[in-house]
Amino acid sequence: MALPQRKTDIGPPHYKQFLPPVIQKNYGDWKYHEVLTPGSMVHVAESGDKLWTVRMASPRILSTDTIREICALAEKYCDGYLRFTSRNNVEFLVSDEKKVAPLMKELKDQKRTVGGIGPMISNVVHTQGWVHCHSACTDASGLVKSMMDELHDYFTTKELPNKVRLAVACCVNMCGAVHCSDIAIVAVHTKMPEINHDNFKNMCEMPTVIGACPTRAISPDPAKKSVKINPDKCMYCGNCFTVCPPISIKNPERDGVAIVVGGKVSSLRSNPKFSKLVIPYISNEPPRWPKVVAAVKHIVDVYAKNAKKHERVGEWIERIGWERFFSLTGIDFTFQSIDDFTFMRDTMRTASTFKW
Amino acid sequence: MALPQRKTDIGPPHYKQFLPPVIQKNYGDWKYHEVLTPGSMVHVAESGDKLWTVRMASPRILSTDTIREICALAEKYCDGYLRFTSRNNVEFLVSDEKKVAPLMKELKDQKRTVGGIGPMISNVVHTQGWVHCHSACTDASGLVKSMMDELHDYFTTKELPNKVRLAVACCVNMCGAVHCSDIAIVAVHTKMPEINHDNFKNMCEMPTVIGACPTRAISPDPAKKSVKINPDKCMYCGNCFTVCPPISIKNPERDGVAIVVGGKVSSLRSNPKFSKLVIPYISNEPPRWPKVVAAVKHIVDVYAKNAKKHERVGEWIERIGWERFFSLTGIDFTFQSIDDFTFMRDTMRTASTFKW
Amino acid sequence: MKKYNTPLLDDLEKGPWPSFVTEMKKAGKKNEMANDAVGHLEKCYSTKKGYWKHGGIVGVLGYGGGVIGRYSELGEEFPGVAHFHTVRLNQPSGWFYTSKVLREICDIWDKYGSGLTNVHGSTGDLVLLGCRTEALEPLFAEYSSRGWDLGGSGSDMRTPSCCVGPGRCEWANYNTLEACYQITQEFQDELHRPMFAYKSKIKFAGCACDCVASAARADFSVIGTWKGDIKIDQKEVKNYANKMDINAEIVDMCPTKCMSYNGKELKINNSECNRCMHCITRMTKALRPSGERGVTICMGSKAPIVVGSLLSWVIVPFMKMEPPYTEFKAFVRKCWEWWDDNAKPRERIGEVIEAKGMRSFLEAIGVPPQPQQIREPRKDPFIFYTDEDIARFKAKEAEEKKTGKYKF
Amino acid sequence: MKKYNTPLLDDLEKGPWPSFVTEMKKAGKKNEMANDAVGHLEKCYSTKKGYWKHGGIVGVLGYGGGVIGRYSELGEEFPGVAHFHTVRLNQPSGWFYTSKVLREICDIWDKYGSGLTNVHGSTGDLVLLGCRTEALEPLFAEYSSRGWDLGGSGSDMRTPSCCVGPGRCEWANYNTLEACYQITQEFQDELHRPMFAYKSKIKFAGCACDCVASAARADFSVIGTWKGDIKIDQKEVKNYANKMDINAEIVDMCPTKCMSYNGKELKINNSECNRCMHCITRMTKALRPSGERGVTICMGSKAPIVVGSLLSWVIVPFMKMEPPYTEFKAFVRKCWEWWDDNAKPRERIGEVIEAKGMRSFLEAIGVPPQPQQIREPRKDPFIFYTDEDIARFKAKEAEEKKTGKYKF
Ligand code: SRM
Ligand code: SRM
Ligand code: SRM
Ligand code: SRM
Ligand code: SF4
Ligand code: SF4
Ligand code: SF4
Ligand code: SF4
Ligand code: SF4
Ligand code: SF4
Ligand code: SF4
Ligand code: SF4
Repeated sequence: MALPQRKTDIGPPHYKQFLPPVIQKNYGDWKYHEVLTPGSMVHVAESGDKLWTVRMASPRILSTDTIREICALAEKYCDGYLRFTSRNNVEFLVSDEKKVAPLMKELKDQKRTVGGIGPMISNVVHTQGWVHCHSACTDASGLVKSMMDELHDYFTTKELPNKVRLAVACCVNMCGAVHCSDIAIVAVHTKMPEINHDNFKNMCEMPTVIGACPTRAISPDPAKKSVKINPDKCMYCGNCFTVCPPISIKNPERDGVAIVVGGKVSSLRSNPKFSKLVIPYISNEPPRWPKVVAAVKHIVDVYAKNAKKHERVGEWIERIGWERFFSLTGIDFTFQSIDDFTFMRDTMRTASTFKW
Repeated sequence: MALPQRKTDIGPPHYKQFLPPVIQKNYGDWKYHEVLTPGSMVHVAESGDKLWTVRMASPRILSTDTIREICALAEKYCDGYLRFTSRNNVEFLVSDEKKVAPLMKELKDQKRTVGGIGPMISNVVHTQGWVHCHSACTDASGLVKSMMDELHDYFTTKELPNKVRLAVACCVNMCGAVHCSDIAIVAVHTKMPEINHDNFKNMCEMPTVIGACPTRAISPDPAKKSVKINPDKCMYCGNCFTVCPPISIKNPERDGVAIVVGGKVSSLRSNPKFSKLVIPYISNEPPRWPKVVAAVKHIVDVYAKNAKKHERVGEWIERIGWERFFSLTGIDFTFQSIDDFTFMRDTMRTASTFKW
Repeated sequence: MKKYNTPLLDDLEKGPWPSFVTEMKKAGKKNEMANDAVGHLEKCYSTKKGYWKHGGIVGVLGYGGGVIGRYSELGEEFPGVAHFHTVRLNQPSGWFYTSKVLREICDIWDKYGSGLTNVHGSTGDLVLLGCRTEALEPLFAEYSSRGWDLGGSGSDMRTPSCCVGPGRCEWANYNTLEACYQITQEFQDELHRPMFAYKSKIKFAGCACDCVASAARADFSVIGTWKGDIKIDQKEVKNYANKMDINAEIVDMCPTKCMSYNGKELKINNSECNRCMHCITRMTKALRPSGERGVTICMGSKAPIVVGSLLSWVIVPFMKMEPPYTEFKAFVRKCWEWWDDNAKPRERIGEVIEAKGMRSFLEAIGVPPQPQQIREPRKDPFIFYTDEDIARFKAKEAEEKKTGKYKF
Repeated sequence: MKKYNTPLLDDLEKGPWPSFVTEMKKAGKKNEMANDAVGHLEKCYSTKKGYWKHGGIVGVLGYGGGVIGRYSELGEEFPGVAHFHTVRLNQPSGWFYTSKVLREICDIWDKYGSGLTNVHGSTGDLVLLGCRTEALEPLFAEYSSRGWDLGGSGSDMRTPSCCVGPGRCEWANYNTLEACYQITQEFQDELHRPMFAYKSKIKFAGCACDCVASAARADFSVIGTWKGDIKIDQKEVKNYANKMDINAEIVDMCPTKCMSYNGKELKINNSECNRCMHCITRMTKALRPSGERGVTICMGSKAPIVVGSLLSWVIVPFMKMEPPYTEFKAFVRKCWEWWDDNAKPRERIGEVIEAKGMRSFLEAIGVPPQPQQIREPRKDPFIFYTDEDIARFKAKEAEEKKTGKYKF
């Protein structure tokens, strides 16, 4: 069959054609909302009109068939209108109150996971991992699945002091949200790259490779017509490997993950915050990464028990102090947690006022 | 007359011989103190013994004759015991309550300035200036005298929300306390140094000069056997001038002073803080620097009116926000106040939450 | 179709959370590529190592972005993933769909690719996961003819995204969906043809909640805000008082301490409010912003490579944000122009601002210095002055001498 | 004696604050050097420019520090200041004197120098302001024979100083005066013979009030603290309640919010107190620290050259500090040794720690990593691991597999 005529630079379709009539009518005129259950909420317009939203978890990797199943549900309960959230959940947009309960019931019958609204753990922002990225030191989807199996109560039923945003990145490029998440996992290499000097000169541009290194660890090795790496400076970021195939850094025994906590994005109460390193290394243990899961669960539990209502993880920690976070969680404090990069001076304590 | 035999490495005399008997007896056993007037306080020992302190301002530059006058007062009222404070005030150490009032009276009769205890402005930590330092872009003593003539009420009688620590430095070396003071003055050059290329090669070491520059603005000028300075990078610190006499940077029309605020050293309530730039430039106007004096006075007044009791200047500003400090004081916000040095990224605002 | 033994992945089909493995297998049942992707992934799991090669440059005619080339080192063992490129489809504003168009997207993808998707990628695109180079052109023809275009990749403007905003949220201070749409349309060339030093991302959030994480992940973080009082409905306050401790949960948590509540009446000293949204979100029926609406434009956020992550910095404290967005478009162009003039390869705009100094950037784009841009003023005395600066200071002093009044 | 016309300086004799000009003139009446210093300074004032030349190296035999060489460009016009070196006399701990010794100091200074002093310099020395090179040896002979030695200058240990501490303060957690004395004595060689890469300063403060500004101005900031509860005298609390608002002034200002006051009883949750001293200083009769005493050692503070000021960083959260200060002395030596091995010329120890990394420093001096040392953990993922680190992590994991219990 002949292909249709291609078009370029048309951009995305206009969203308006995808908005249910109730939204078209009340666009920009919402008055308030109420969270009904962790999986449903209602938005009330100035006009009195109402829109119900039912939120369902998604594994983000979706087969076309599953998308079709979701479409079928939307057709049955929402006149085909649905959306996805910025954390990749599915939202069914229901205009008719009577259809809310049946939808919820059918989702339950289909063993779908409904929740994530309010002070909960919602879906995990994550990355490609071994599924698709050359740079990955772990698999993101597997970590997410393992974590959320353990934490799914916090998605479906159990409230926390505030939203807890989780993220996973499969390398230090940190596609996604690791750098500003309540609790996040970043996969790390821990050993210097190896260089295949024979291939270097054909496959790599020396200045690019040298310039790619954040710590200036790479310098020319004229004898080998290649480069050499200073072991005191390399912190295994993999940037050189990204720009130069003969450099290899993957190492099954050494690659692992680190856990960072205390970041946020919203400006409520306190400014956005970066996540900070608390557990520097856990070995990669597919398929279930049991220690990673246990560590995340443990941090969530300690937070749940100690934070005040509305406090995000980082806000709670800043109130009690990082030294207290380490003592409350029992996490070992290691040299890795002490900043030794560009901004070390702003992270050291400059007062004798700390807690024992 | 023959000189006595010199001794070396004897170190300072042991302080014990200079302690009045009441201190020797109650050493380390003080129970509490009470501020009686801004110029006097009493310390009460566990034993019940008391020590009265009367504090007198000093211009720090003292002639030997004035020191002898101070000694005479100490002899008359304190059995010769006295001390100086870490901010260069004189403290008469009185053991006999009956002598306190007569000492205060005689100080008054001699027109001495008594005060500085409690939530006041105490003496100004300052530096050499034109009196003695080659590096000075202003005179520190003259600035201090001019400021304190205006502010002396806050030394002798008027209370503020908390102590206000002032400092003056005559160049960016900032000998003293400018970098962590409530309100401080630092003198600055504002124009690139000039180089006498003919003298350069005889009088300067090229690597030392190049290495002295914090912003790497200096590079070799092989043609002239000298160096050249990049005008986009030079910020007039004078470091090159310090290590190389043929480089001159003093400029009567351009040298001036900047005002920084909000620093502190103590750890009470909040951690020690650096002072921050609020007024980037005021021309040098000896002998009285009237605009500098007016600016400092103005900031003190706005602080006095707006801060809560016990709040230091920096604590007050951090509570209300820097944008509010600028609007309350009416000080122009200039490009100079935006950090463009190494730590810029930590000083920019990362949230839409500010006050209009 | 090859049948792979996948004990490790199988374990990930258990448990309550929806399983990506189930999805991969489901696609694999009908699709050779997806089937091989499962085997390939099991291999990664069992050897704890990835096998994807460095990306190659692939794409559709006339475009430079939108496709990520991907090849496996194990192409012989797993021929279905020998080529396994991803295609980024530009999502509609706010990720609103109808089942009809989603089905269409699926049908085309089943025809040309693996049947696997990411809905959505973390920049916001609808990501089609795995196809061969020769599929790209027909696939693009089919999608584009039905109104779908590619998103960004490489050194271009990346696919803009936005929060649901006025579509379903009472707090939207501007039309995030329309702004996202119009800006994406305006910069089609920049989106499709990489011509920058590096990527450039724009995200639109309707308020300080920042439901699209713009503050952390966008070179341009466009955050809705207002200039005006928070209106209080005291009757609703009373209702909230029945279910929450207003002093503990709201007043004490207000960052500027500009609220008070005496058990009867809630008061806000609006001039000291920094519009953080805490009180409003917790008492949405009682509290509503009022007055002029617009955005704060923050810039520069990004992931940690090269010298640590950045959060976006306030550049324009307030801008009106209304169609046709002329001011905003001009603003973005000016920023890109300066970036282009100053960036080294692979330098994001935030990094260039840091390297060249905020003044150089602000002067170039014509934005004056304002204390709203900073958290605190500089702490060091290493201050730059131009001759003009000093002349201005001196002129002011001369003026003061005349008037007898200082202007600090 | 030359009579200088000094209209500008004369103006600085007016006003309530004691005048340094009056002091200079007073010395100038009897002393040619001081007299010329006045004329010289008037010249600076009238031309808005200093005339001192770069310092030269002058000093006393066997010493490298303690004297700052100073010459004027205008030696012909003002011969009294052609040479105008300063001598730094090492002050006694806490700046305690008797009139007797002060008079002696004055008499010697009148004999050899300008009669002008700084009591004191901002490092703490008693600074004698202005003498000629040839006066240095006799002057030193006279002072040293009477028990006074020189302080530091150049790349040596600078004159240590301390707060008044147990001499007159109820809050001293250790004997600051004795520590300062003994440490100064211990390191006489380091004080007098510059052999470091740059200066090194030590300041002793008895508590977190830090009355000697150690946190901001010392390579070693030795700050007294305690491990134990704050004892509360509730009767005295009542007295304070009569004159102050305890909730507003104390409880609400407590940084850790570990206090409460119900109008009757003041309570402190001591385990959450960070010992900031606010409550204690405002209610000194009611509140007293108790338990073990010692110091927190912070390191590295300095003025802004080269890349901005530093405040001292917590290195040793707690150390006992008792005569003969063996542990502290050994600690300082270890730090200097590492500094010496690693510093470039004119690099302060704080700068070297920053350049080489805290770990390298802590490992060298044998101090373990502790969360008390940091304000917050690192934010970037650019983490160094040694092979031993990973081996240790793996060993822990193996152990955990055995016990079935994780130790994070
Ligand atoms: C649907 C979604 C927007 C979208 O366009 O897709 C959304 C929707 C709402 N957000 Fe959000 N937020 C959404 C992502 C975010 C994000 C972005 C992220 O997580 O990456 C943030 C910033 C997170 C951060 O700070 O790290 C975010 C921070 C908030 C906050 C601030 C919470 C706080 O106290 O810090 C609120 C206010 C609240 O919770 O009351 C909020 C409130 C809301 C409200 C109540 C707004 C409204 O009136 O409709 C919506 C339902 C709340 C809920 O889910 O609990 N939304 N919200 C996103 C749902 C993601 C999901 O599937 O879970
Ligand atoms: C005499 C002196 C120590 C010395 O060895 O010389 C001293 C003595 C006392 N200080 Fe101090 N401080 C002295 C310099 C300092 C400094 C250092 C400086 O200014 O360079 C500081 C740190 C300043 C800073 O943070 O920038 C200092 C911060 C304090 C504080 C904390 C104030 C605050 O709230 O931040 C207190 C507590 C208080 O005020 O109740 C205090 C309290 C005290 C007490 C009450 C301690 C006591 O019980 O004896 C003493 C009398 C208080 C007064 O003067 O108001 N002292 N005090 C110094 C007098 C300097 C002067 O002449 O004015
Ligand atoms: C697909 C996606 C992850 C995902 O699973 O969702 C992704 C995948 C990749 N990212 Fe990313 N990034 C993705 C969103 C992000 C984000 C999040 C965002 O946009 O909100 C970030 C952090 C924000 C930022 O821009 O800084 C991000 C920061 C990076 C970086 C670091 C950039 C930096 O300036 O620090 C790199 C490195 C690079 O560009 O070489 C990178 C590079 C890559 C590459 C192209 C790596 C490579 O060289 O091949 C990855 C291709 C994976 C693959 O094979 O499919 N990716 N990347 C996301 C794009 C999907 C989409 O279009 O919707
Ligand atoms: C006299 C004194 C100022 C005063 O009027 O009190 C002083 C005077 C000088 N200082 Fe200082 N500094 C003095 C205390 C300080 C302090 C404060 C302190 O010690 O508490 C500092 C800040 C703290 C610090 O150490 O960082 C200080 C930071 C500097 C610096 C910058 C050092 C740095 O690492 O950033 C320099 C520059 C240098 O060393 O070349 C410097 C250099 C100088 C020189 C030697 C400049 C020079 O190259 O000739 C000055 C000699 C002036 C003269 O002709 O007499 N002076 N200097 C202080 C010493 C008196 C004393 O011994 O008691
Ligand atoms: S985080 Fe790294 S490995 Fe993961 S998708 Fe992004 S670039 Fe690839
Ligand atoms: S892995 Fe990173 S730090 Fe190490 S050499 Fe390569 S680019 Fe440099
Ligand atoms: S601040 Fe500068 S000019 Fe003043 S005494 Fe110190 S080095 Fe000299
Ligand atoms: S004045 Fe300072 S910044 Fe300018 S060239 Fe000299 S050393 Fe460098
Ligand atoms: S960012 Fe604000 S306007 Fe947008 S969805 Fe979130 S709460 Fe609503
Ligand atoms: S929006 Fe934030 S700052 Fe404003 S009143 Fe509410 S809580 Fe306070
Ligand atoms: S630092 Fe503490 S112990 Fe020393 S004088 Fe000040 S208040 Fe007293
Ligand atoms: S010392 Fe400071 S932290 Fe401790 S109770 Fe008192 S005010 Fe609170």
